[in-house]
Amino acid sequence: MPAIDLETEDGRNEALRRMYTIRRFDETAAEHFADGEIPGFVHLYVGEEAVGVGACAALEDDDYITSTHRGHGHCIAKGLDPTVMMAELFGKREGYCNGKGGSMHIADVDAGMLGANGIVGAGPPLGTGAALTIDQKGEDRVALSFGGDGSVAQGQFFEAANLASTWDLPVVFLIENNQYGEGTPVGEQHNVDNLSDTAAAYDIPGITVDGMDVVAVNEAVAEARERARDGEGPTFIEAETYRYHGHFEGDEELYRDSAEVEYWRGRDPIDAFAERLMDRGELSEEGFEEMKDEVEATIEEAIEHAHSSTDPEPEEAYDDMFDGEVPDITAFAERLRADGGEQGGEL
Amino acid sequence: MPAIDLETEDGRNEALRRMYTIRRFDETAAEHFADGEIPGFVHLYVGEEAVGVGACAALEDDDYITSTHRGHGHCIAKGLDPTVMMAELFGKREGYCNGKGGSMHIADVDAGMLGANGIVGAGPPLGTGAALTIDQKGEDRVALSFGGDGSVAQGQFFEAANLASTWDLPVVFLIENNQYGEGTPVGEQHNVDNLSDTAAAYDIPGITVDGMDVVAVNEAVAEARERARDGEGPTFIEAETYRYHGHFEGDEELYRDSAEVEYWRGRDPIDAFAERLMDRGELSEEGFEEMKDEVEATIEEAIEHAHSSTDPEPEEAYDDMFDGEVPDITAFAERLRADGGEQGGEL
Amino acid sequence: MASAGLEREETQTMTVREAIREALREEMARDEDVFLLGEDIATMGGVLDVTGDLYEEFGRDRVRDTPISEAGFIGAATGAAATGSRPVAELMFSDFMGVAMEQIMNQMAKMRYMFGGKTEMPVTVRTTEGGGMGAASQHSGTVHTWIAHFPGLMAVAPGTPAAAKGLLKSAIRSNDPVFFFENKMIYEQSGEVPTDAEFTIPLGEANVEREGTDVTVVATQRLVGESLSVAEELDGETSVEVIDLRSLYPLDTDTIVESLGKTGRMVVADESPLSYGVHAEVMARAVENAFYSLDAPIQRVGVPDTHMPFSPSLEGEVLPDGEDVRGAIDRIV
Amino acid sequence: MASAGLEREETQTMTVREAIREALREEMARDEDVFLLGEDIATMGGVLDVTGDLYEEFGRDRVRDTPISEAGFIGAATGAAATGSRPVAELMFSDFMGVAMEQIMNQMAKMRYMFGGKTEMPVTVRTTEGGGMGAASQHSGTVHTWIAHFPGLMAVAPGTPAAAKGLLKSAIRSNDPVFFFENKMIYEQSGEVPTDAEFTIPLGEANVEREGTDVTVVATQRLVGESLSVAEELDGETSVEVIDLRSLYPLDTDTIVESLGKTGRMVVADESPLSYGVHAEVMARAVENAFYSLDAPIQRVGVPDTHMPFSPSLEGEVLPDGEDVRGAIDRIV
Ligand SMILES: Cc1ncc(C[n+]2csc(CCOP(=O)(O)OP(=O)(O)O)c2C)c(N)n1
Ligand SMILES: Cc1ncc(C[n+]2csc(CCOP(=O)(O)OP(=O)(O)O)c2C)c(N)n1
Ligand SMILES: [Mg+2]
Ligand SMILES: [Mg+2]
Repeated sequence: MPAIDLETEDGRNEALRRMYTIRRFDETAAEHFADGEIPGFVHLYVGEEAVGVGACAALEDDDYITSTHRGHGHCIAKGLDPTVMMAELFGKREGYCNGKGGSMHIADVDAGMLGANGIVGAGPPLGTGAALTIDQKGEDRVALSFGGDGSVAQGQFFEAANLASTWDLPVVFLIENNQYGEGTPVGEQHNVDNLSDTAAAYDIPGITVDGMDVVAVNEAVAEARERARDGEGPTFIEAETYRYHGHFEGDEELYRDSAEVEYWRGRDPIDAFAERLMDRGELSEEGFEEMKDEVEATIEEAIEHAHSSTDPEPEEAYDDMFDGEVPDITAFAERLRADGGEQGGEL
Repeated sequence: MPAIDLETEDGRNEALRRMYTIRRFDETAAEHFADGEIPGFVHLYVGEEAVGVGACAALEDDDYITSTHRGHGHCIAKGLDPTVMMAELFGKREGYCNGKGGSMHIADVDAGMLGANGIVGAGPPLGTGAALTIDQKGEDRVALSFGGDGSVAQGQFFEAANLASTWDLPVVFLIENNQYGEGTPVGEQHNVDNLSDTAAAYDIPGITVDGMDVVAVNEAVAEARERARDGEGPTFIEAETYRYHGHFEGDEELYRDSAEVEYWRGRDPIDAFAERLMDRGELSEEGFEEMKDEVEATIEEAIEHAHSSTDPEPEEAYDDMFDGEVPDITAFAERLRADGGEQGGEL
Repeated sequence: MASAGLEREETQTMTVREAIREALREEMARDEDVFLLGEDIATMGGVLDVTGDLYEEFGRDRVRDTPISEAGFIGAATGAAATGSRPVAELMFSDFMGVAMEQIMNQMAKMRYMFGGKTEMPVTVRTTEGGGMGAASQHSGTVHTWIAHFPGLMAVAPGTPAAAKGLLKSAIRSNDPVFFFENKMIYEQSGEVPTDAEFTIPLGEANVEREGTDVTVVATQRLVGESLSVAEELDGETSVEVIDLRSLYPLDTDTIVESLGKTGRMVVADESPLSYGVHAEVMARAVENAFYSLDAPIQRVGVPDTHMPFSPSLEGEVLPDGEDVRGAIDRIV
Repeated sequence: MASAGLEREETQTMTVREAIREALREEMARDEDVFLLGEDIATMGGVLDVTGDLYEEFGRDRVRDTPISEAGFIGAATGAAATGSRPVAELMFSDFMGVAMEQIMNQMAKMRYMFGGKTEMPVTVRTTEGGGMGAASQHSGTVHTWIAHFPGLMAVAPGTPAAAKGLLKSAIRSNDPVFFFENKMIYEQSGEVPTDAEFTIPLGEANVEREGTDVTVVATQRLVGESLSVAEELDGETSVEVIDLRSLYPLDTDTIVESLGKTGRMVVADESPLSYGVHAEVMARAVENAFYSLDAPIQRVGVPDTHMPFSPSLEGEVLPDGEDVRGAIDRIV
């Protein structure tokens, strides 16, 4: 059973809710980043919601995903809890990674979410590895790896896709072509017309879909999932989309003009889908407002929770390096904390 | 002017001679390897001569090539001296690398030969780099990178080809599909029917030619060279060929049967080309015998020279690490050579 | 069941190569989640013949030939380990590590920590190191210091068949990523190896292979055997304690310090390039923890910051051996 | 023209970022073969704004934005260097080095040697290191020990604006591959920098930034400034000599030994993970060359073998700083 069945009215409403949750989660994160409450870098998914939600809706609950530096949307789409995510963004012990990961490394392995990833192109080998476990154990599930248009220029993406296609592993490669890798337009990173043309290098299906249309993405992924499960190997899906914000918060966006941004905003995936549901009589104006209020409450709660969460104790920095305690780390930590009296080099 | 003009009778005879020189160079190297005179590994080009010669004939003298672990054929095709090559195989100071490189690292940068290479897939980034120099300086030359079928599975090949095609750099990628990467058939390394199908990933021309036909290879490379020079970017050429020997000398060849080897030997590139020249009346039986004798003499001379060459002095091991002397290396070398009297840690 | 208990156990004489293959065989038989992947490890049995007949025994799903894609298959091993498998990857030569380094450094080594401890990473990477075969600069490197230095990875580099077997089994059973470095010149070296399928050697324990009182030689891999020969030669003249370091990370500071307490003098012999090599860390641990025991400057034996040259006359010059160990002992005893 | 001559030269106050950009600008103006390539260094001026306006000044052929392909463009830089160009590649974060490691270790570092000296390799790789920004484990690493350890590569890691400018110019002019490590927390740190376009600092020379007689602090990058502050604080109480190591390879043993001759005590402060880090080699050189000068165990300050955690409370714990340097001094003085 797909995580969210877009063939049902409830499913379609739930998809809309998820998209809107992503939107508000990220817009809110941007505010608190600007306020200095969120450390490090944040890369927002605003504008791309239809891709993550369309894709994850087609997966089943025990399928795996790998993600990217722009991972909040994938997390929420996969069903992770915005409250626990926000705590992680704030660097709190109550976050998914106990504050060790932050925005770029949110993970919930038990929920099949193998981590946001700060390295462009690193997800596909991991997704291929998850698919290898599935293949080894004869499990009935699949893996899906998200990647950006920029990631298609990474050799490790190529190696993973070649391996997966040669071994017919149950994995789907979903490329979010948001037109830029940081400030570099996709045309300056690749020579192909469509990134899905690169699928020919693995002799796997390669398709390009409208990434602003949650249904289109969903259908493509559902079909690819079917192929994967049937032992026919991977599919390369390119979803054309756009990020409304800069590459990261603080980006001056010198590389694009506002007309382009406006054009894409005019194709907003949430507005478009809400309209569609309204046209079909599956959603009323009031229903949408109510949904928005509920989402708002969820996000507010997440922020409140983040504020009331605790900072990790400094000593926790030494945990989680290995399965057990390693004497080297313990010794170094102790020595660094030793006061002036201690000499080291004891007889 | 191409290094060897296959449109002329002289050129065709020279191409035959080069192919036969490669054949005899490598067969002779095999014997001396078996005798224990050549250290390390040797990977022979026997059977693949038409590829190297057809390709390098189409290049001009100041074009660059990068090579592979199976590099002897590329060297001879590019015009390197078999005598100096053999001295290198024997680890002698008179060799191309003064004995530091051996079979896998023969190089002659001044002759445009940027090195045999022990790393599968490492040549294309270097060839792309040479093409970048050409582009930066506005020079009228090109680079050609040889690679094996196995190298197409390397991410660095992909990255280089994507970079070269995006920047329209003057480089040609020539893949020698000899059906195996070590003991693994090409079908277990890739999912595509023809390796040249992968060219679609860069939107560059990809063609498959008969690698046992020196003229076919030559024409393909000549055309690709033209494109490269005209600023139209790289071409991917797959040449279908076969190695008669094992992957390296000593390989038990458990992965293939003799019928397959016999089939390919029946398509021998040297025999076929000699026959063609004879049919055209450009070569007589006697002429071919004479050519063979001359080649034989060259190779014998190479062996004699290798035998009479000198082993490098041990201290030479410390040279050539950097442009100048580095005190760290000098100090370590001195200390290791210091006799018992010396203490180190002097006051 | 550490090797200290050796004398009480049933043993069999075998080579390092056989010991490694045996460890793989036993762990694959013991645990279905263990599988092997790498280049030419199945039909060919590995270029240096380590996996041998395991493909015939366990079949294609458990012994997988990969395309020549180290980033791809080591990355896949990482992803597989995070999802419940226990892969053992063979990286044909450690010189090829660069191809896979991104997955090693940023995924395999970091996932557990970045995720707040919420994943296991039970992956083993076996790889070959070292000069001595005339294989030239790109097939003769000793890169284990890189792995030993990088947080989140364990590194072992055994010098004897028993250590090879016991450590590889521990590596495979470990829930952490462990790199298992095989020196290619000792595959044929033989010794007594416990046959008990439950024999393992804990990661992070060095072993005193020979006791002595005048000088400590801390050695790794091929240099363990060479140092033992030197100790033999010097018997009666100088009493040499020889330690097989075995684990590079975690590093067994205690055994080193204890030995220095007896001898006060130390030689560190490892095939890494000298600058920033394994030697330096062993020295640092000694200085930090046994400074007042030191009677003479610690000496190191390794490659003097060159690559491995091809010609035997050159390779012999830079490749450390027993003679170099002996020279180093002579300088301080 | 070493920085020793600083006082005689015209200087200008500038930040480390400006000093680096100035060095690039001057060398590009001086030599047509010099060009820059990397991700988002042109239109965006670099994610950390180092290349800034150089694209506007020199145009697309001299300042090239690449696809996100570190193996591809660092490999291309290697091939370009072997054929007569003088590329300066920007690797956005040193954490991404793994992607390009094969080309670095087997091509860039080895070509000259394998070819018997018959090629030059005038390539510079600039990259950013270090924690302190909350950028978490994959964007905060300090990996310079890897490069310093690997034969055939030079590694520099300046701690001041003047060192940044002088060393980068030397790196670009060098016919050897040089890695230039920029700590991201000191881009805004300012100081006096010679304006003479011929000002350079030789690779392989450390610099005594402050003289002292009780203890030597050998520091790198951000920790140079922090150590100078500590020295200032302790003024009158303990006389601290502070050395900016600057070059990791070649390593200036002489300056370290000379300082130890005066002080007999040493702290090594570098942001590498401690095990097998830069510290250990500095200690090894001291033990090998100044053993009889040592009055106390050498202390090291670095990251205690963890990755960089995200949360500020955790990052602050493992990130070495002046307080840690002071603690180390206290332990031995
Ligand atoms: C291997 C690697 N190189 C460079 C970077 C720096 N970087 C982070 S995001 C990014 C752009 C990625 O573009 P794309 O894949 O299209 O994803 P998007 O940001 O557009 O979602 C770059 C270059 C990185 N994180 N990893
Ligand atoms: C990166 C890397 N991985 C593995 C190897 C080991 N290796 C050497 S040659 C070879 C097979 C290469 O196959 P192919 O590219 O088809 O060339 P061929 O030997 O058939 O000419 C392998 C796997 C290597 N040298 N480099
Ligand atoms: Mg993008
Ligand atoms: Mg092949």
